[in-house]
Amino acid sequence: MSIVLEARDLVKQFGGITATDHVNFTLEKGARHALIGPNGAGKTTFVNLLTGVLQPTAGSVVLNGEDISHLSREARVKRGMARTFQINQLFASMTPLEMIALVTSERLGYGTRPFNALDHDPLVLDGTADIIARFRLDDIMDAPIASLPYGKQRQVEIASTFAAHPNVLLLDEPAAGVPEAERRELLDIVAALPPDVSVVLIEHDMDIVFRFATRITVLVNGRVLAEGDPATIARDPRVKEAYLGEEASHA
Amino acid sequence: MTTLHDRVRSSLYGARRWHPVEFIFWALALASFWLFPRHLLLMNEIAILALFALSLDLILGYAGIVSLGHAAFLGLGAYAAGLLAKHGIGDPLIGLLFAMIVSAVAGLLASPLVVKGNDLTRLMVTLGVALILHEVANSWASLTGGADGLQGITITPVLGLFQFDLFGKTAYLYSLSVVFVLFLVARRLVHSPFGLSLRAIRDNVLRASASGVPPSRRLAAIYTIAAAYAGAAGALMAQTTQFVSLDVLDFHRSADVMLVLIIGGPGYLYGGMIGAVVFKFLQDTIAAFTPQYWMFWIGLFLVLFVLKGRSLVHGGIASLLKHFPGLRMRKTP
Amino acid sequence: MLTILFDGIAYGMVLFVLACGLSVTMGLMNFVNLAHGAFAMLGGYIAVLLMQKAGAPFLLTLPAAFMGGAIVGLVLERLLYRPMYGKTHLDQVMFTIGIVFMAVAGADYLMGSSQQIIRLPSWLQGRFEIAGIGIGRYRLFVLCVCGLLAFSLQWGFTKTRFGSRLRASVDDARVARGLGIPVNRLFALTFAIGSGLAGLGGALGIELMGLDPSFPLKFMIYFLVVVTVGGTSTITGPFFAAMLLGVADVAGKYYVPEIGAFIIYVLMVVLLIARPEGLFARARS
Amino acid sequence: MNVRRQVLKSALGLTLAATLGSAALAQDTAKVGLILPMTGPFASTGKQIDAAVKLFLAQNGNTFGGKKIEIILKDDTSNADVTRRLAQELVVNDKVAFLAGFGLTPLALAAAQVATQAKVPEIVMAAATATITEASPYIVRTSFTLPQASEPMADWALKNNIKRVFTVVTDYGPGIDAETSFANKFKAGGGTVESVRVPLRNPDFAPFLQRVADSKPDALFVFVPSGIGAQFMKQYVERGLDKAGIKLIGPGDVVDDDLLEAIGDVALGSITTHHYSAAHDSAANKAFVAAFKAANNGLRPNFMAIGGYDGMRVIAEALKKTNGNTDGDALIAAMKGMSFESPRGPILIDPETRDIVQNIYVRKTEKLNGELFNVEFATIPMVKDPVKAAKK
Repeated sequence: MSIVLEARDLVKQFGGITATDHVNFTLEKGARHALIGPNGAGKTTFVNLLTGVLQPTAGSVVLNGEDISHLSREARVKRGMARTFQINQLFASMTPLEMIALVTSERLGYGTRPFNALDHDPLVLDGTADIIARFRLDDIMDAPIASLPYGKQRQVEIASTFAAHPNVLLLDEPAAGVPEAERRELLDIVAALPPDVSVVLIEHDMDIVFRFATRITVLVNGRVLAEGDPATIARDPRVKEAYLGEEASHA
Repeated sequence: MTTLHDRVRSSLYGARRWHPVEFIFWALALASFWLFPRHLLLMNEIAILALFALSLDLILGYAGIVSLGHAAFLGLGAYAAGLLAKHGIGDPLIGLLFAMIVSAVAGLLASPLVVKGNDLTRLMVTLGVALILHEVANSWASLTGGADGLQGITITPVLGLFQFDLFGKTAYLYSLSVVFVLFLVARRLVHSPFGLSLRAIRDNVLRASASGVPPSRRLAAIYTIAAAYAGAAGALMAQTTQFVSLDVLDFHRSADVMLVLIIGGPGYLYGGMIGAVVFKFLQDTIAAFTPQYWMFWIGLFLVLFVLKGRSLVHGGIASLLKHFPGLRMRKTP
Repeated sequence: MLTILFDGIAYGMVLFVLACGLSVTMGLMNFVNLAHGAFAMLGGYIAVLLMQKAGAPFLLTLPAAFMGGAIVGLVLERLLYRPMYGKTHLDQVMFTIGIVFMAVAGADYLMGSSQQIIRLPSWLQGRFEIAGIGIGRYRLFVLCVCGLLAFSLQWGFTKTRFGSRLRASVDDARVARGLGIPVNRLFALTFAIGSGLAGLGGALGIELMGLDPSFPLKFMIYFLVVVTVGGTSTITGPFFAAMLLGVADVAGKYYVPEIGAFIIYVLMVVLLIARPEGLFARARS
Repeated sequence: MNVRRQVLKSALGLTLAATLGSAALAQDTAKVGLILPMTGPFASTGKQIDAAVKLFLAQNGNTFGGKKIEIILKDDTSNADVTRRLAQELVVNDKVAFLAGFGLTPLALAAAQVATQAKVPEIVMAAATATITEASPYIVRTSFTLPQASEPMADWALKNNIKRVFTVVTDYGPGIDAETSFANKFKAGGGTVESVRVPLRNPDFAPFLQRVADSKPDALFVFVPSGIGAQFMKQYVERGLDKAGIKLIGPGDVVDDDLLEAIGDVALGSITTHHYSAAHDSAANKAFVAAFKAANNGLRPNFMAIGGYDGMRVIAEALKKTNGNTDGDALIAAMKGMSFESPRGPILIDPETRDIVQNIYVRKTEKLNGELFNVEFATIPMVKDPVKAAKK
């Protein structure tokens, strides 16, 4: 299997604190790779480094063989890496349709065309309709995003991310904050992501992790503690101690 | 699938469709020419202010860039058009184009200062730039006439046919035409993929860049375009009055246009125009009552408006607009 | 040369007293108060009225100007400003510009549009020379008063319980509330003190800056420069910013009068580009 | 404050009367559009002129050459764009026969084109930059020009053993006019001049005055708009320039009669050249000052008031000459060469330049009966504007 995304010796320091400590990470094509670890382990920081929200102190990020460490966020999106956020980041004034049409037109490189009409372009229409159908948003596509329930907003978040047609998708706690009733639908959507898309999943919920993941990396205190397939990780005593132990003490 | 495809298309089309109210609005603007022949000069000022507010709407209403110094571009445009006319090229359309180019270049140069930074920094930087330009215009008296204003502007007839007259007939029709054309362009612009990406940046920069939108470049682009629009307003001002004074760069211009846009409501293009009508009408009425102290009343109006009246006024406009999908009012950033 | 430095520092001191209240309130409530100058103008007019109508001695008018600014600040904060805290910066800007307009027109109506003139007591008039440096008595007086004020403010801000609570609230109002600090009351008090200081600055500044109804507009930019350059979380930041501004302004006008008027604006824009968070602000992650 | 209210009330009354009466009396009235800054930093100019115009009509009746004069007062807030629109509206909608007022140079210039296009005489009652009358053939000035007032100062200074002068002027049209005309004349006479210009919105004169102090000239030549004269004078004294023996000289704006009391004793001893002083010793002036004070709660008329007063007289005399013909060209022709004895002394409207020719007086600020006045002690008779004279 080929490697689509790689982090090499990634370091991030905030003042005196090292949030990411020489992390090496590889994502294989088509993988469902879970990133787990206790609170404050540096998972979101790591994703922010991958996607360019933060600039690393040292180390590099390689996407499809290209060093993207110094590229802007949007340039990384253009190269096929998209993400969701732990807390929904949506366009409050838009409808789901508009948001998805926007991402689609950006994917097609239409964003610099000041005089095009969105509804005139078959590619935009096809792409948008495709995402709306795939994520079953047709009944809410004209409602203002701000008026939707949280679970639906989460769905829009993932759908709009997917509209960028990523080959690497980073999902930061996709089920966080979603009520139990709407959770199922959301997880079905995640499960239905096409197999050629490689997914990095940050998740706390071990049920979800073990249901989806083909590979798991455990981060503790900014360092990679362990990496392997789910069965290996589940057996690893260090993981149990560092991670599950903390879970236990929380409970 | 075809049905969804069609629904998507009609939904996207609905957002940019012309509504009858819009036709009525422009018809009224034209009809005013015959309805209020005594007030053509005032109406000309309204049209120019509306264009200036439209320019601010492009950056504030659509891209979320606050500015306390938008008069910088108005003034640049006015001086550019005025100087061109003074030095022999009196054709209004060439002057208009020249002013827009000059202001656009200035906007492009200034854009790095505003695309980064938070609201407060933007407010200060824009204010500072406008004040600097004001000082430049004041000090560079050999070019601008300094505090005495730019004299000796002669504008040739529009298209070689319509001479600017004392009644303001040509002035109003000329300004209104320019405003209308630029409005059409702006309308097209905000409903394009580019316009949508501006709203994305305004709503959420983080998500915008995660959706592949490069915020800095898009903001720089719209800032440049808005500067050109403000420059056009300045050119209209210089050409229809055949005079440019230092006042075009004054702070109160920037404050007024902000007020105008806020009155009408940002983010749906008509806000600035409605606001311009309301503002000038208020100014004229109040100034007739108490010439000395109209500033007090406009201040009171502002305070009450922000404290209470906004939801009232905008609630009214919004509920009116609810029936017109193309004119949805956007929330201010 | 040293005389210019001295003049600049005196000028900067007044600017500091005028603007420091603004910087703290801006930091505390993240509230953009463009109307700060109106409180300064109020203080100035109180001093003028007391001296002209009641024949009060100059020194007595200073505390009166402080109290006037503080009381009006307290009342306005409670009645008008408080609902504005949650609103956007844009709304706050519009709102406070409205207040400025009202203050300008109101002052014009009540006091007339001309420059106000006060007569200083004779011991504050004139100047003397020390080692070749010409020192205006009044400027020395201003320097002492404002220096003392700056010193006690810094002390109050860093050493007292009030100060530490204030600093905690500026850092993070939500956390401070959680810790049981009465942020609203703290803010009302700070606002009152800030407005009072503005009033005092307005009274002190009549001799140096003049006083007419356009005062709040004319000096708005100066205050904002002090605050944006100095940052909003300390006393020392605005203090040094005000000194810098005062000296740069005076020295610029002395040495290169041709471009003297530009210096303050250019300084501001350059500093804002270089340090958008303010010259002395702590880095925030 | 009472004055203010009264002025406001009467202004409103007049405007109202004007609009109501306009339709019925269109045939026999000649309207005068009076555009003045009634608000803002130059409101005192507006007040003085407005009061003087009213006084003239009250004293002389309002019918001249068979036409009843009607004043339409408009406030341009000293904003040139507003001036321009008001002028245009007055011409187009109110069909005024005269435009008058104009507190500042940019305001007068803003209306010039309207005057030309509409062929309506524009009577400039205050603005004082030399070039104004060249902006339109319909402009007539009844105030003064700064070179007119400044050049004689140079002569006086040279004669009185002043060799080195430092000029401090406000950086706009009139200030630059004052500086250049004075400096040229003074240098031509063998003196040396250093100059600095102060920005119009300048809060603090300290750095500029410090330069003067460091340079130790024989005299300080100053022009600032009258409103900020007081501020300037105080800082001049505070900086000890008076004690250092640096004389204060200049055109009379800085010791404006209207503000002289407020400036106080610091003004004592200033030597200025100007065309009008409330202390001018003539029967006509005494009557004028007394009447003006009586009508305005004791307000002392200043050089703005005299410009407004004589401006009205020029309008009235022109109407008499044309027998009520309000054709602009006829009126201008009637005004050219007009001369009469004003409270300020004899004046003449130069038939070539339409600018005013008048005596310039050298005055010293002194205390008379406990009040400060600019007491005239020398006269330079019938001075023409030197800038336009030099161009010929």
